[in-house]
Amino acid sequence: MKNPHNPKLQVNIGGLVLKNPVMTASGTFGYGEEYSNYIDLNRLGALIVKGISLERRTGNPPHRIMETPCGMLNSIGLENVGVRSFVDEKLPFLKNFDVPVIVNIFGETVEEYRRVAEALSNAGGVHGLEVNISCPNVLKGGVEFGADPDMANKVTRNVKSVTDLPVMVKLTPNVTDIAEIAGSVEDGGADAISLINTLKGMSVDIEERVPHLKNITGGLSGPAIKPVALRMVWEVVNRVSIPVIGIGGIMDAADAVEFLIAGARAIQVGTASFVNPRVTMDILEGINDYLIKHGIHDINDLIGTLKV
Amino acid sequence: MKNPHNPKLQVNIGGLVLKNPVMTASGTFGYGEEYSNYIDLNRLGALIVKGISLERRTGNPPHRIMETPCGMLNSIGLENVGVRSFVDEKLPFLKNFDVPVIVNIFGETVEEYRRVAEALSNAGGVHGLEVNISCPNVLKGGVEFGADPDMANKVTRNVKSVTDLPVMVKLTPNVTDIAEIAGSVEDGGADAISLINTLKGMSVDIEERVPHLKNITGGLSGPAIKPVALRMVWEVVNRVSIPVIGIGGIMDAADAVEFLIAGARAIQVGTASFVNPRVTMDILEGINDYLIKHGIHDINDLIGTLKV
Amino acid sequence: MPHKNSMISGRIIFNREIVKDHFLMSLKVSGHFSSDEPSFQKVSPGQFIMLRVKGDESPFLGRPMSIYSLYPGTSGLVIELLYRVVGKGTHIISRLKPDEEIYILGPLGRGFDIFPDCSCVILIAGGVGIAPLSFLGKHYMRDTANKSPKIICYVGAQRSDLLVGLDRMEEICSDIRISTDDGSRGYHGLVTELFQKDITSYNNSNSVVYSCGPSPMIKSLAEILRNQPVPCQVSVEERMACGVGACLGCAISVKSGYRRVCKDGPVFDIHEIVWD
Amino acid sequence: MPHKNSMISGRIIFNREIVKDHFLMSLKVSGHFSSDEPSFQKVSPGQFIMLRVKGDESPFLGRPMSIYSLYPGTSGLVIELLYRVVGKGTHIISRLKPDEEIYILGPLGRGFDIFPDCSCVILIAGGVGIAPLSFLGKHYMRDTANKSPKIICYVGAQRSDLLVGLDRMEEICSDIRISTDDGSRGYHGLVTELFQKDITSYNNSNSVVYSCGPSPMIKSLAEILRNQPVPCQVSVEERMACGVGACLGCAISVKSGYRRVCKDGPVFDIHEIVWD
Ligand SMILES: Cc1cc2nc3c(=O)[nH]c(=O)nc-3n(C[C@H](O)[C@H](O)[C@H](O)COP(=O)(O)OP(=O)(O)OC[C@H]3O[C@@H](n4cnc5c(N)ncnc54)[C@H](O)[C@@H]3O)c2cc1C
Ligand SMILES: Cc1cc2nc3c(=O)[nH]c(=O)nc-3n(C[C@H](O)[C@H](O)[C@H](O)COP(=O)(O)OP(=O)(O)OC[C@H]3O[C@@H](n4cnc5c(N)ncnc54)[C@H](O)[C@@H]3O)c2cc1C
Ligand SMILES: Cc1cc2nc3c(=O)[nH]c(=O)nc-3n(C[C@H](O)[C@H](O)[C@H](O)COP(=O)(O)O)c2cc1C
Ligand SMILES: Cc1cc2nc3c(=O)[nH]c(=O)nc-3n(C[C@H](O)[C@H](O)[C@H](O)COP(=O)(O)O)c2cc1C
Ligand code: FES
Ligand code: FES
Repeated sequence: MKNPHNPKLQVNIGGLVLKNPVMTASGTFGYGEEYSNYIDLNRLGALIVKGISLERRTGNPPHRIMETPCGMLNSIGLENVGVRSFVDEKLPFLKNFDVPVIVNIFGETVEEYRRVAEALSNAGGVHGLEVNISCPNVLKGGVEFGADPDMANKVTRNVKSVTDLPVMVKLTPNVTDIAEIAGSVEDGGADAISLINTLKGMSVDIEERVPHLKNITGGLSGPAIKPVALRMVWEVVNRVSIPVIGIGGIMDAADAVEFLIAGARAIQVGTASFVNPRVTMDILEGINDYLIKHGIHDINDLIGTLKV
Repeated sequence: MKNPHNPKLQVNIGGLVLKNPVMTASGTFGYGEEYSNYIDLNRLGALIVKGISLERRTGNPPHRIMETPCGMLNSIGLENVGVRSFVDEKLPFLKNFDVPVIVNIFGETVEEYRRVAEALSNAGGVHGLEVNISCPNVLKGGVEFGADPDMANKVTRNVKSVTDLPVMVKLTPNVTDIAEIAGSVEDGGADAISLINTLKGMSVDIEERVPHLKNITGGLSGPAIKPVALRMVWEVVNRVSIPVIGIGGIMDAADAVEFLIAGARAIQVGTASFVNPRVTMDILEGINDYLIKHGIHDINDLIGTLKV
Repeated sequence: MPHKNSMISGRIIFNREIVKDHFLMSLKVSGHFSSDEPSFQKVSPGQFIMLRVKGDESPFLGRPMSIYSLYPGTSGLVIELLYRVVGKGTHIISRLKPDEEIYILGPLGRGFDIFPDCSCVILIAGGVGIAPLSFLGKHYMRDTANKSPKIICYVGAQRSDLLVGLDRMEEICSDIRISTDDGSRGYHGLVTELFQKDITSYNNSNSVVYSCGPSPMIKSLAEILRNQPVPCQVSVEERMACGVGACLGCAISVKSGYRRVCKDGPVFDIHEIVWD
Repeated sequence: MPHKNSMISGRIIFNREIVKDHFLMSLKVSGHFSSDEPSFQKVSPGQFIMLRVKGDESPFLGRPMSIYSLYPGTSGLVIELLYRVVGKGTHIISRLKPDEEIYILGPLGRGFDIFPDCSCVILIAGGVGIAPLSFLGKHYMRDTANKSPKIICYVGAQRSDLLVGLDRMEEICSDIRISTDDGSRGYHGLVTELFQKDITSYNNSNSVVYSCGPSPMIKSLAEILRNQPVPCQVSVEERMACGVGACLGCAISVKSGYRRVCKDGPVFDIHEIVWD
């Protein structure tokens, strides 16, 4: 990126300025360490780590994943080290890099969300929070927070009330009206919205006649879900005025550009990193090439330019 | 199927007895004629024709389709000849065959649904109705009937009140709680439930910066959606006691068997027919082979045998 | 469990790049045809086939390709296709090697109407649009051998090095007129302009015009011929899923409403088409 | 737009079926390694790679394969894999021809621990599980050349015609003991039973056991060795997505909780594993 004629790639996500719009999606990039040998983490727009909860979680029993047509199912069960160990053991490593670290957080109660947010805001070295509301609400009989506009709003307000960090709320696609949820999250004070999380799916082993996942169902990710993700990003962009981050099946720069044109201010790369650990760098370079080829000097001149 | 040792493939769908569980999905098999040169229609468990409305519909302007990873988007716009011409011009051809004809119906008002159902019940040569409730309700500002449990229930009751034909109601997957919709449809008197219809999606031409579909969004079908379809079939099977018909991304016999094991009493093949006009016959033979290989004498002994 | 598949396959005889990004593929048709399904025994120029790479979910849908030529080979029929690599599907197809198999569906669609009594056949080709017109031209030579009409071909391309299919056209046509967008060969400009210059020299009553090429070209040809009584048939393109008229995905807007390019076309009367 | 891809490719030297459904693939490793990423310059037996077919969405995920052998070739490193076709991915991989390229990621995971002072190395292989053990055996021959330990190998297969990798094992082992489920060759029964008969003849204090094969086999071996002090390391399998420890998809249950087969394994102390 030496060339002065290179396009400007900088984007602003609710106060958080990113050197480029390419982030890693939570749960698909571990705690950053796992990929630090494969790519230069400093080149990422932002690094989003695995979802963190108040207490350590051991996750679901195996099998946890299965391949599907153009995608995969996972039921990791939000395994993570818990916020304490994250701050003590994982965060220090990330402080060696010059990349914004965004922590994906979740809880089973509003209170849990609030306390994780608090802990991370005081930790230092955390540049933003991404609130995963596709988590089952134990008090509400396990319905996802993200499926209920009021709950989504409440979680957002509570997290915002305890942190000064930019807060992006990550939506679940398993809802009837994504724009409605987005609206109530915006009303709750979110600085940005990211979507989509995984689509709930299932697959069956016809020889054993058991589900391929021990948990029976899991989250579908990968190129298979890209059209749904793009549609939901489009619907949300048309509803809210805060920045939207596009996620879902992005495998190359062309996919990323689709989301940007549809109005996403930035994008996250998830499952693609599994099949190519360096894919984020390929996407970054591909976006740059696209802008040059089309004579676009600032990526913000591309964002939201879909002609309809 | 001469061999006496061949497994029994017959299934009963809410009073409608099918010689085998392999049906064609609405909108993917035209009016039957289009594929009659490629396969012996008499070998199908049932033939479901393109969705029929009260009046003829011209459909959406092109482009209407686009390929996506492991699937496709369509926004045909429910183009059809209308119930009158269907009965006069399309049905006679189908009467030459010994295959149950199920007509997929839709309307923009409950009254329209009711009148189409009436017209078809009196036509003769129609063996069942499949009610597509993923149609926008004009009186309710275009929300899909299928997204609202009460509306879904109301449409079902109204159709049932005017016909003696077996009525299956086809659900849209673009909802938060598919089981709830299924429950209210069962309460409405449905004889069976079929799912899923297409997932709402979108795709963008990054060179022209326009949506690939003139209609902007369209319905996603094909293997990409199979895991979502299977999960929803599973959720519905666990909720209702009427027969469930599995639809979504079925490309071969193995896919079909996944749905049967999950509890689907029969399956529908959609997009797969586009890539292979004879695929329904391949699937039928493949299911037969699977049953023989596993020593299952009656397909009903396979249905719903998922071990969890 | 063995994945059964009853599709017809074609075995690739050769598949070579003849001009930058333009490939000539020769296929031997094998597999069983059910008696009443469309058969390659009778194919009319302008008809097409759907190509699908074997045992592969990507590209997912078949790719429509006009029949460039078709003749009985030593063992079974031989089909030739002339195609340009534009995206993912054609790229993958272009990598297929001799002896590899590919699924084919066809012949599909309604081909060009033949006017046996016409004395002058005018072919207007843009890029690979020359494929079906070349097949059509050969057909006119054969069918109307006794009183064979004069066959004139206008061929347009971006640059001289992107001109394809001229060799065969020369065997067919009494006259070939070339245009290139950059003037690197023949007339400097659009092929439709070149044709327009000559138009008065043709006798509308006994001539017929056929064309195939990019939409903008067909559209300007429609303009040029608006008030001309000469019959003109064009082969158009639209994205397809089924290729057999079942999905209604390949709609094109004509005066009387929407038509299916795969079934009612791909050949249409140019004056029927509604341009947006 | 050109789809950039920075993955490392291996070029296939050969990929041939050596026993029904069992293939031996030889790969030349090309492509750039970033300095600090895992490199094939130092590989330990038991490590694996992820294979992914090029430019293809199906199969979508990489396929983990143990390194069967690795040596410097005329131009770059040569990696050999021994694999069995069980499903879609391995089927597609088995169709790759010489000179074709395939993406590879690795070397990955924690290999077998080497016990330099042990005097007796016992390898227990089930089916293609022989691959990493064969690599390990060679390693013991080389590394401890001076006071090379006795290497004994137990090899189990369903039928005699499904035995693979014996040729190389013979070069490595002083003693090979074969069992087949159907008795068509060697001991009639499970390889673990065969081993159990001999167990008393081994001196636990200076022996070490390594095993790789189907889970039921590993499980019964765990039973057999429960109260034996002899160290036993096994290479286990679980579905994988990332292969680098990031997705947590390949969890295996051990006494202390869940571990990642790709990163904390694939080699584990057999007594650590919790069977359900
Ligand atoms: C009746 C008919 C005959 C044709 N004959 C020829 C021929 O002889 N030679 C030739 O080079 N091309 C021909 N085409 C165009 C050819 O089908 C497309 O170039 C090809 O489908 C592009 O596929 P792709 O994956 O490379 O491009 P992509 O852009 O990656 O394809 C994406 C999707 O759009 C569809 N698509 C893209 N462009 C076209 C197009 N122009 N027409 C129809 N569908 C398209 C593809 O089939 C695919 O479903 C014909 C098209 C039609 C409809
Ligand atoms: C560390 C490790 C080393 C291995 N080494 C070898 C080897 O040297 N030789 C060999 O033949 N096989 C080896 N395997 C097993 C091999 O990875 C599987 O046989 C292969 O992934 C099957 O893919 P498929 O598409 O043919 O089967 P499918 O059943 O179609 O695969 C479906 C999905 O399940 C996964 N899967 C299926 N079976 C296994 C399995 N046993 N282990 C892990 N994932 C599986 C696939 O990777 C894919 O994601 C190894 C597995 C692991 C984990
Ligand atoms: C293995 C795996 C683990 C994931 N874990 C999380 C998580 O902890 N928190 C979260 O918000 N999303 C999680 N996701 C969802 C991804 O961040 C992303 O939203 C989704 O995978 C869609 O993007 P993709 O298609 O690019 O993968 C996970 C996805 C996968 C595949
Ligand atoms: C081109 C096309 C047209 C369709 N038209 C209808 C329709 O008229 N009525 C309906 O209920 N479903 C319609 N569907 C949905 C299919 O019947 C089916 O539910 C869906 O495609 C999922 O199955 P599949 O993945 O096997 O295609 C259509 C699907 C396609 C692809
Ligand atoms: S492609 Fe299906 S109707 Fe033309
Ligand atoms: S495969 Fe991703 S952690 Fe092991």
